Amino acid sequence: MKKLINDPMRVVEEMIEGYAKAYPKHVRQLAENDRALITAKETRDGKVGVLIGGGSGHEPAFIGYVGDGMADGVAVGNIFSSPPPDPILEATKAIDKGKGVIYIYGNYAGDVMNFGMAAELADLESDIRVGSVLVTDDVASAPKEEKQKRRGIAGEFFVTKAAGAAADKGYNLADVVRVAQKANDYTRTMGVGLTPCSLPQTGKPSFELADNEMEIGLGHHGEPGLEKGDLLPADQVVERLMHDILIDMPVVSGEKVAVLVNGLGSTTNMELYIMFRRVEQILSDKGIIIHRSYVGSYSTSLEMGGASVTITKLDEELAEFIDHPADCPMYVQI
Amino acid sequence: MKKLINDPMRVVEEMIEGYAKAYPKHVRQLAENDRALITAKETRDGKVGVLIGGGSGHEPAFIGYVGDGMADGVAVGNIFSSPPPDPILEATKAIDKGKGVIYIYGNYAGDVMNFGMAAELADLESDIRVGSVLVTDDVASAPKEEKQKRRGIAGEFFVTKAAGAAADKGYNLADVVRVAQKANDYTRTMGVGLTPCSLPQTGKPSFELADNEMEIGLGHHGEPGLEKGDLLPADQVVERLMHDILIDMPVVSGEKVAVLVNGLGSTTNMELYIMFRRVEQILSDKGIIIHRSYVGSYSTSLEMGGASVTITKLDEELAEFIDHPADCPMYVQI
Amino acid sequence: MKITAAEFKAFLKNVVTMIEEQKDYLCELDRKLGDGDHGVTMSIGWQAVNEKLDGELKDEQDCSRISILAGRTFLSAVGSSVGPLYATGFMRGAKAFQGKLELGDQELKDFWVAFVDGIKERGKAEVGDKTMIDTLHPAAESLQSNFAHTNDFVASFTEAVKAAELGMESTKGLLSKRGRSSRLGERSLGTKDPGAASSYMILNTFLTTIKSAQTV
Amino acid sequence: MKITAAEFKAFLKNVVTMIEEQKDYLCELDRKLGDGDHGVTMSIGWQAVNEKLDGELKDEQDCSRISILAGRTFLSAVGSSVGPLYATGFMRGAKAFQGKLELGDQELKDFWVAFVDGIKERGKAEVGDKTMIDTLHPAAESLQSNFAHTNDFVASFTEAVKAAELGMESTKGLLSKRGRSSRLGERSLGTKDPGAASSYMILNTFLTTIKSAQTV
Ligand SMILES: Nc1ncnc2c1ncn2[C@@H]1O[C@H](COP(=O)(O)OP(=O)(O)O)[C@@H](O)[C@H]1O
Ligand SMILES: Nc1ncnc2c1ncn2[C@@H]1O[C@H](COP(=O)(O)OP(=O)(O)O)[C@@H](O)[C@H]1O
Ligand SMILES: [Mg+2]
Ligand SMILES: [Mg+2]
Ligand SMILES: [Mg+2]
Ligand SMILES: [Mg+2]
Repeated sequence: MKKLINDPMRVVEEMIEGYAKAYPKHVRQLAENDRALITAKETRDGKVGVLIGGGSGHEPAFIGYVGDGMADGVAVGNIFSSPPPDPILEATKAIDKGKGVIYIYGNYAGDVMNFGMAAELADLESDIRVGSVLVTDDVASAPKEEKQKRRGIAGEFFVTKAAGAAADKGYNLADVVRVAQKANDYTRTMGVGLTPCSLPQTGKPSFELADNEMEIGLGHHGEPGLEKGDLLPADQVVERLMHDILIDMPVVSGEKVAVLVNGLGSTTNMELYIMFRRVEQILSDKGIIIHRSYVGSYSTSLEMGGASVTITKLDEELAEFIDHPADCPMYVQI
Repeated sequence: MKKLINDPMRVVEEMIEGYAKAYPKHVRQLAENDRALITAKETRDGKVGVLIGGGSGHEPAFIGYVGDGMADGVAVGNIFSSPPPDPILEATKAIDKGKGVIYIYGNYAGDVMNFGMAAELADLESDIRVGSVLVTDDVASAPKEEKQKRRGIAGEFFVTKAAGAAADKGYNLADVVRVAQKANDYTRTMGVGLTPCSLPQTGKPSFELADNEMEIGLGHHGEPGLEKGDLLPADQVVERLMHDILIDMPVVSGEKVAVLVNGLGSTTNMELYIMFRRVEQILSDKGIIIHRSYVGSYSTSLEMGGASVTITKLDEELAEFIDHPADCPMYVQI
Repeated sequence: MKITAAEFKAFLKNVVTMIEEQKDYLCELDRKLGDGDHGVTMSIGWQAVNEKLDGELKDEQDCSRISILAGRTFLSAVGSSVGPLYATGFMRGAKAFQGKLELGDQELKDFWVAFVDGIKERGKAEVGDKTMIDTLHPAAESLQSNFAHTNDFVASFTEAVKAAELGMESTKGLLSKRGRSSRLGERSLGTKDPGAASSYMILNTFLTTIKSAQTV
Repeated sequence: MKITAAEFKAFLKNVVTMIEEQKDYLCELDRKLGDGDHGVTMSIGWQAVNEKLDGELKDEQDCSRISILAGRTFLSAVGSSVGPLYATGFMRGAKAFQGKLELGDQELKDFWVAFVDGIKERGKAEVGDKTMIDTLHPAAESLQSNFAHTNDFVASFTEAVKAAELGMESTKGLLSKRGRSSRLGERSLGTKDPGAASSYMILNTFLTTIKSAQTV
């Protein structure tokens, strides 16, 4: 696949450099480790640090979500690979204001090990308390009885939003962790894949689907999903995704939700708006209140074609955090 | 090409409906014409109305840029087709506060005729003064001597931004027009295409390029560009685009610019950041000051692969307008 | 010859059918020169006209009103470049029918001349710009001069369609100067302009419609 | 047998070369089961190790330090799942070399047993989960039991590599339970686990390295 890059082995370095140069008022690269970026603004003393990260290739996630009201730092891995402990650790030290740091990351074997090692090192070497919340929103990635095995995908946006707002409001580490965990527990995502992406280093498509096929439950890195089938009209696809979400996490009339219709890369906003239209119909038919909606490519898989729907159930506390302002290069909310 | 849509003949209707449902606090569809959207907030009496629009398929442009500090209304055409006069006229009537309305649109035969007819009707039928600024930022679309023939592409974002800010600050129609015209005169864009898009109704690729080819100067609707050639590394592509821009509009050391690196649809943010890296190097080498940068898919051509670089030269007035806050569903700036 | 409202509507209906058949071909031409939507746009527009014909215009006997409403409907459905152009054609042409109880040779000639003049005024393109004007202008010229000699609409229009065809074919050898493909330069050579093609098809459909009406 | 620092470094260099050759194949396996990057990740990691070998480790004679630094370098370069796993392997293995002036049969056996134990502890996968443990666990078992009888490292390691190969092949018939492919269910059947493959290749490269060192 054709890409506007230079050396395929240096895409992540060049991307981070370009990003940091584009938004110098928002972020800065750490001298200690160029795979760690932190907010360029001075954060308040005593504020709990919010650290996110994971493999790259999901832009604007995760680098795009460092800023006021969201994360204070991010560790950036190779494409679709967890970052090693070093940048996580350096970012942790840089954003700790004495009240500890929360790690928010997707539940993948690699991330669990690397963030886990970094958390140990932060404690041992620098006496920094670390709390961790693993995002497990992908309904398709394990049955309900094994929810703790589920992967984290687009729903991480809402978990970061909740934690970022709580930290911004001065909550302590335990409370920020509680809020982030609740946001995760109240969040479900289901995705559909249409066309593959390719790693810059291999140029090979990550999976194969026939011209008329889609894959329900496809992972955020091209991991095979629940089932392949004929490509259906958008409304029917949305009905299937919403069905699986609402079976897994019932929401009743009068309850509030936040909605994210997320594009995986090459899917157009036009398609996402068309999908949102059906999501909204389904929710209003059930009397469920959409408190806030987000439609766009918030967390991608390189140039993959497809989309996901995320529903986060909101209690009073989460609703307040979803409404909290944010100012990141790739996401601003007033 | 696979798309998440329902009826190909109803994509625009369903998109607008979905979009309006997703952002009810920001926009509302006009009862008089469902192809016209206006800001949901009450605009100030005496404020000059800012109206944008054009064919659809460029989302988040143009519908995404209705909101505080940007446009007050938008008329949405079929895919890659100017809207007819009706929705333009209805939006004009809805946003006029007695001080006239500015139309900002790309310089395409269709848009010129349809917006022109609407402007005449607004004057004749409703006694609304209309000023028009045609965006002509695409360097590749005509030689410098025939600048008035040039097409409008991603640079329209900056023209809208300047006009939106001026209107928000209470400028009168003549001044808003002057500012928008200046922003257009100070703006240049050059694009490169890698992979085609396809209209939902035909499914056919809009152009053909070999696996190793790119097309410099490709238009925003797949119109053939200046030349086809081998796909070059991102740095060299950027050098070529910047060369053409800066030859056409010299910028000297110490001058300020705003930069937009825009993705055409399926090009990843990773690639755009890598491109921005080289843009920044070229500008700093020349001593040119980047006042603000925007990197992302601001104006697309469905799922086309490729990108463009836009440079807007900023005098004091334009710099102030670029910094002006904005609150649109698809673009927020604090 | 005489034309009835039913026949005029039959002409419009035949355009609807013809455009559905030619849609892909017109898109194909526009993909080479422009943004690839000409067939889609024509189809959307004529389908809207078709609905009007089956609805509001079902019992309408005033060809002037039929032509105006067809133009307006087309325009509202498509916008685009061809919306204002064809709409202006039908709306200007309509004037030639106004207040006429019968539409004979003279009115039909006037209709098509006004049709072409309207499009020229609206688009300001010149012959040689590689647009529908390369089809329409020679057609109108031919129609006028032949009609001046013969006063026979069908014969003159038959010649006009031939001139239109030549004009349409001539666009292959022209460099684009107007519209989306104007920056193509050399690369625009060899391909027929989509609007030149669709306008020829419309003229030709009128010819076949009135001919078959005559033989009935 | 005895092993020198030069030979240990030769082994690491051979892994570098081998991984470059197997990169595409390992990606191919991972495309079927996971995210398609296993070959890329291994290549990035081992290229970084290669740079270390040519730089900081050029004159290093302490195999313990070499192994630790190789592990750390690999980890820092890749992160990923295999970063912590292989890094832990090399860092744990290094303990078997610590304070040893000569590396003989006993130390080499201890190295590989510690290597595998480290990976098991880090990843907490079980045999049958369709991971590199399906290669590494039977290899370590075989190595330990044969070595207990013979005290001959080369002979025992030769057997261990055979056991590793069987283990690797067995992953074809397993359902994924860990890592990215754990949700594949039935569809994971028939494809070898990429980590099981790469770990087999590393063991095998060690075997060929020491064998060729012996014959020199
Ligand atoms: N100014 C003009 N005058 C006459 N015809 C024009 C003019 N501009 C464009 N056209 C015609 O319109 C055709 C393109 O129509 P279409 O593809 O439907 O619109 P768009 O260019 O907006 O996509 C061209 O082939 C050309 O014949
Ligand atoms: N917990 C684990 N224990 C042992 N091996 C594991 C574990 N998780 C993953 N692996 C191994 O890692 C391999 C995948 O490596 P790689 O593709 O480089 O990382 P990632 O899964 O992060 O993309 C799998 O094939 C498997 O053998
Ligand atoms: Mg990976
Ligand atoms: Mg068009
Ligand atoms: Mg066209
Ligand atoms: Mg992998």
